Amino acid sequence: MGCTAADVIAAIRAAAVVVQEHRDELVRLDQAIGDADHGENMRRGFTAVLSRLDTEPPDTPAKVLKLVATTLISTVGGAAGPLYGTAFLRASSAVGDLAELDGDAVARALRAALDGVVARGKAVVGDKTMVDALTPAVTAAACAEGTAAAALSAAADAAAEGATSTVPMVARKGRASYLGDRSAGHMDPGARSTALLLRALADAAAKA
Amino acid sequence: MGCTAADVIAAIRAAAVVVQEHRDELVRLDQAIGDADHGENMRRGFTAVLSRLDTEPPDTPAKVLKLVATTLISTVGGAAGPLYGTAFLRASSAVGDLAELDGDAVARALRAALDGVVARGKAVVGDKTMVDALTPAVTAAACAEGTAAAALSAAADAAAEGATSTVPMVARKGRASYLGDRSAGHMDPGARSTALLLRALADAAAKA
Amino acid sequence: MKKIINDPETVVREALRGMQAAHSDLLTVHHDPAVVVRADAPVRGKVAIISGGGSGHEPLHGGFVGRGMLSAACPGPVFTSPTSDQVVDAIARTDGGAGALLVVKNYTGDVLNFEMAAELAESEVRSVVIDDDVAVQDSSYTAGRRGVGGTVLLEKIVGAAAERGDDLAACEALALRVISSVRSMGLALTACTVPHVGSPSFELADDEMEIGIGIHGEPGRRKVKTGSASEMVSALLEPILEDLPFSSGDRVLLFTNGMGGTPLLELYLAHGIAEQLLADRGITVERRLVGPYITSLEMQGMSLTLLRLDDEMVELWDAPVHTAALRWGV
Amino acid sequence: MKKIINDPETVVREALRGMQAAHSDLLTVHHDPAVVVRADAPVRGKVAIISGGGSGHEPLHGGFVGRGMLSAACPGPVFTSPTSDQVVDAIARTDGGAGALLVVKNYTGDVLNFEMAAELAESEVRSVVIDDDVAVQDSSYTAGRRGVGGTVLLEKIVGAAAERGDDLAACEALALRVISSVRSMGLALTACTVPHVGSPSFELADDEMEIGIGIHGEPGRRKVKTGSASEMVSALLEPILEDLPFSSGDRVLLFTNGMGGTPLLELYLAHGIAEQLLADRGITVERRLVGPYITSLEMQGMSLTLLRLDDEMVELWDAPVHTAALRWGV
Ligand SMILES: Nc1ncnc2c1ncn2[C@@H]1O[C@H](COP(=O)(O)OP(=O)(O)O)[C@@H](O)[C@H]1O
Ligand SMILES: Nc1ncnc2c1ncn2[C@@H]1O[C@H](COP(=O)(O)OP(=O)(O)O)[C@@H](O)[C@H]1O
Ligand SMILES: [Mg+2]
Ligand SMILES: [Mg+2]
Ligand SMILES: [Mg+2]
Ligand SMILES: [Mg+2]
Repeated sequence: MGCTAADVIAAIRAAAVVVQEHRDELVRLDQAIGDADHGENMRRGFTAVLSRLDTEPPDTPAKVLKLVATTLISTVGGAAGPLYGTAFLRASSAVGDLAELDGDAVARALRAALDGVVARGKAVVGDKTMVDALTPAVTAAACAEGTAAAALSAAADAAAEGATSTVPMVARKGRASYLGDRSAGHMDPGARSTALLLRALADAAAKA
Repeated sequence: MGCTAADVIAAIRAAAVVVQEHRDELVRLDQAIGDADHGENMRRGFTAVLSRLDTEPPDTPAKVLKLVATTLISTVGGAAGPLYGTAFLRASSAVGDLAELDGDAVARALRAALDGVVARGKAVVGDKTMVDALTPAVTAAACAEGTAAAALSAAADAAAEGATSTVPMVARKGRASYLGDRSAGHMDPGARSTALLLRALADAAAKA
Repeated sequence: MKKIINDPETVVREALRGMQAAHSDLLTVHHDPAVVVRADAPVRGKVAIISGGGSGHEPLHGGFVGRGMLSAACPGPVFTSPTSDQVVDAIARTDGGAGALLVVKNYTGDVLNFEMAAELAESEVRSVVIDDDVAVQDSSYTAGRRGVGGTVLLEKIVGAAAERGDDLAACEALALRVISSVRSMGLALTACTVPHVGSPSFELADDEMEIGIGIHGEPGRRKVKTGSASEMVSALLEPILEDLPFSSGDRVLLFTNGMGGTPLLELYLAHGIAEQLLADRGITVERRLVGPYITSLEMQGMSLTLLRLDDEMVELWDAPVHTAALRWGV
Repeated sequence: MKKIINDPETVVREALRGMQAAHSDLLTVHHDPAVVVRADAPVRGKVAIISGGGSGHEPLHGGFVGRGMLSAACPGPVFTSPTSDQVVDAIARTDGGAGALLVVKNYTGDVLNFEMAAELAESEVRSVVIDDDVAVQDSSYTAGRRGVGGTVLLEKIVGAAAERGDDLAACEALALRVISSVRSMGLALTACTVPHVGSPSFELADDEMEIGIGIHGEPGRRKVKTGSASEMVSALLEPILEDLPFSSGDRVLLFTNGMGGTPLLELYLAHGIAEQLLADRGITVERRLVGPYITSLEMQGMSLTLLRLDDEMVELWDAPVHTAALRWGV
C-alpha cells in the first residue's frame, strides 16, 4: 500500500513539527560554523508550509511536494531556501501524476532531489553540506525494497550517518568554508536538517 | 621664616606628584557620580604645570601661583579647570608681591581662592563640591597662628574632614546633580582633590 | 578595553588627524589648542557659530563644521569640556567681523570654560546655553538640565540663519527660540568605556537599562528592567510631550538618535513607533532625522528629541548644509 | 540580549516601517514580499540597479536606494539572504525598459536566490557577483570570497552610470571593472547578537579579536591578541595591498568602514593611520569614505576597502547621489 496525497501531507506536517522542535539545535550548529540562522530559516519555511497546507491542501503527492517547494523558495531565503526548494521541486516532477508513492517512487524522488541540489549548489560529497547526508540516503533508498516507508527509513538512517560524517570535514562550500580549518569538529547544519527531515518523513510513512 | 618662590615651587611639585599618584582614585570617585575624568583632568593639568615650572621657573610666590593658574585653565578643561584656575589666579593676586609667604598670607590666599571658586561656580556649602572642602580649610587657616606650614596643615586637616562630609550629600551642582538621590553615598571627587592638594602643600611647606 | 586606539592620551589628536585627512575640502584642524574650523573661515560679514565640548560624541561637533552649520568646533578630551583657550582661538579664527555666537551645552564645565573664553575674546560674543534634557529636574539651585540632542537641531537651524546673513542679535534670538521649543530624553542599554579609564562607566545587568541618561556615560536617573521597543519609546516620549508640553496640532521635527552602539535597524524600528505615537496624538511630524548624531562612544541606547517647528525653522532646516555628517542641497 | 525591538520575528518589518516614515520622499517600502524601491521608480529608459541581502548591515542596502544609486533593495531577515520572490518583485517594480542589473554579494544564499530570480524574471537581467574580501582563500572548489565593503562603492559608481543613461551592457562591464579593482578586509573586537538567536555569535576574550571576519557575525580566519590601532590597520591593509596588488602611483578610494558598534572617533583615528601608510607607499588617496556603511548589527570592529580608481570611476563617484545614507550634489 503506497502513500497517498493525504499521507504525504501528514508526513510533511510531521516533518514541520520536527523542524520546529529542532530549531534551536540547528541554530546552534549554524552559529558554530555559519551565521546562526539555519534553524530559524527552516522554522520560518515549514511554518509557512503548514499554513498553506491548511488553506489549500493539494490532491496529489506531486502537488504536495510542489507546494512545499514553492513555499520554501519564497520564505526560507539563505542557501537552504533555494536548495531545499529545488530538491522538493525536482522530487515533485519525478513522481509525476502518481496517486500513491511506493518505495520506487520515493527512491526516484530522492535521486531527483539530490541532482537538483547538486545542480544548484555544485557541492560534492566531502564538501561538508547537505549533499553529504542526501547522497548516501539516495543510495540506501535505491537498495531498499518495497514500501515508501521502507525506502524512507533506509534513507533516514543513511542520512544520519552522512550527517555525522560531516563533523571532521573542512568545509569547501557555503558559509562554513570561510572558516577554513576552523570549520572541522562541527556537524554541518544542513546535513543535520536533511537527516531530521528524512527521519520524520520515514516515521510518518511507517504510521500511514 | 616664610615660604620663598623656591619653596612654593617645591610645594607645587609635591602636589603634582600627589595628584599623579591619586589619579586612579579620583577617576573612580568621578566614575561613581560623574563622568570619570576628574583624575585624568587633574593629572593632565599638573603634568603641564611641572613641565612649565621646568622651563620658566618664576621668581615670586605670586608668579608661581599665576603660572599654575594659567596652565590649569589651558589644560584641565571640565569644571575643575576654570575652578582651580580661578582659585590659583585669585590666590596669586592675594599675595601680591611678597617675597615670602607667612601663615597670614596663606590664609588670605585661601580665602581669595574660595571667593573665586564661588564667584565662578555659584556653589554653597552642602552642594557636594570642592567648596565643601575649601570652606572649612579657609576658616582653619585663618584661625591657625604663625607659619605658612601651620596654616596649610590646619587647612589640610579641615579640608579632609570637609571632603568626608560630602559622602552622604545629594549633589546640587556639577554633573553629580543629574543623579539626584543616587549621588548620595559617594565622596565628591573635587572635594577629595582639594584635600589632597592642601595636604601635599602643607607637608612640603613643613619641610621647607 | 576593546578599542581601535594607540594610546588613550593621543586619541583625540589622532582622530582629528584622520578627520583632517578625510575632509580637507570642508575643514581645517588646528592643534595646540585643538580647533576644527571650516575651510573657508573667516567668512566676511557672517556671524561665526561656534560650539564644542568633550570628544566621544561624534559626529558632534566637528562633523557639523561647514557651510550652513558651525564655523568652528572645540573638541575637548573624551567627555571633558574644552578649555577656554580653545574657544578663544576658535573665535579669533572665524570671526568675520559680525561677531560670534557660542553654542554651549549646559554642563558646568562647558559653561565655565565658554564663559571664560567670552570674557577673554576680543570679538563681540554672545552665548546661548542649551538645556533640553527633560530627564533632569530643573531648579535654580542646581546645575540645571543638560544639553543633549537639541544641540544638533539648534546648530543646523542657527547655522543656516548665520549663512543667510542674519546678524548676531538675530542668531541669538533664534537660538533662544529653538532652545525654548526643544526637548529630549535618552536611555542606555549598555555603558561605554572612556579610553583613559579602561572600564565601563556603570554596571547594568542583562535585563536592565538606564533611563534618563546624558551623553557622558554617566548613569541615568533610574535603572529599570528592559522592555519592548514600544515601551522604551513611550518611556522617552511621554516625559518629552508633557514637559513643553507638545499638543495636538503641533508641527514637529522628530530626531531619533543613536547613542553609538545601537544598530540603525533598531533606530528605524524605534523611529517608526515614535512616528505612530505622535500621529495618534495629532502631532504632525514635518521633518525627521534618524541616526547616530550625538553619541556616547560605543554605548548602546537611543534618545528622542522633539522640536516644535515654525515656518522659519522649517525653511532654515531645509537650507543647504555641507558638513561631514549632515549634507543636503549642495 | 540588549536590543530595541519588540519581537525577533517582526524586527525587519517594523524597521522598514520606520524607514518608510523617515524617508518617504526618497523611497517606498513594499511588504510581502519586502522590497525597498526608489520613490520615482520605474525610471523610463534607465537600467534598474538592484541589490539586497540579509538585514543587519544597515545602511546597506536600503539606505542606498535613491537617485544615483540603487533602484531597489531586497532585505532578507537578519543575516539571511532574501528570497527570489523579493528579487523578482524588485525587478518588476523598477525595470524602466532598459533591463536590470543585479548586484549580488558572493554568499551561496545570495547567489542562489538572485540566480533563481534572474531565471524567473520577465525583464532582461544581468547579474554581477562581488567578492572583494581578501580574508577568504579563493579557489574554484570553494564558495569563494565574500562580498563586503566593495559593494557600497560598486553601488555608488554603477548607480551613477545608470543614472546618466549607460545601457545594461555598459553597467555590467563597469561593475566588473570595479569588482576587479576593489579589495577589502575586516576585523571584529566584539561579536554581535542576532535577534532570533539571542546570544553572541562567537566568544572573544577581553584581549582577543577576530581577523578576517565577514559581515554576518561569523568568526574570522583567526583569533589573535588585540593590538594598537596602528597594528590593526596594518593587519588589514597589508593583505589588501598585496592581493590586487596595489602599487606606488596608484590612485585609490579609501573606505574606512565601521562594523556598527565602533565609535566614529576610532574610525577617524584608524582612517588617519591608513592614509599615512598609503602615502608612505606612494599610493594617492583621491577619494575617501569614513563611517559605518556596511555593518554587522552592533559589532565593534572595522574594515578597510581600497578601490583602484580611473578617471571614469572618479567622475561617477562624484556624481550627485540622493539616498538616506549617502547624499551629495543634490
Ligand atoms: N553549495 C552548497 N551545496 C549544498 N548545500 C549547501 C551549499 N551551501 C550551503 N549548503 C547547505 O546550506 C546550509 C546552510 O543553510 P542556511 O544556514 O539556512 O543558509 P546560509 O548559509 O545562507 O545562512 C549548510 O549547512 C549546507 O548544508
Ligand atoms: N558649580 C561648582 N562649584 C564648585 N565646584 C564644582 C562645581 N561643579 C563641579 N564642581 C567640582 O568639580 C568636580 C568635577 O570636576 P571634573 O570631573 O574635572 O569636571 P567635569 O565635572 O566637567 O567632568 C566636582 O567633583 C566638584 O567638586
Ligand atoms: Mg546560515
Ligand atoms: Mg568629571
Ligand atoms: Mg568631564
Ligand atoms: Mg544566512
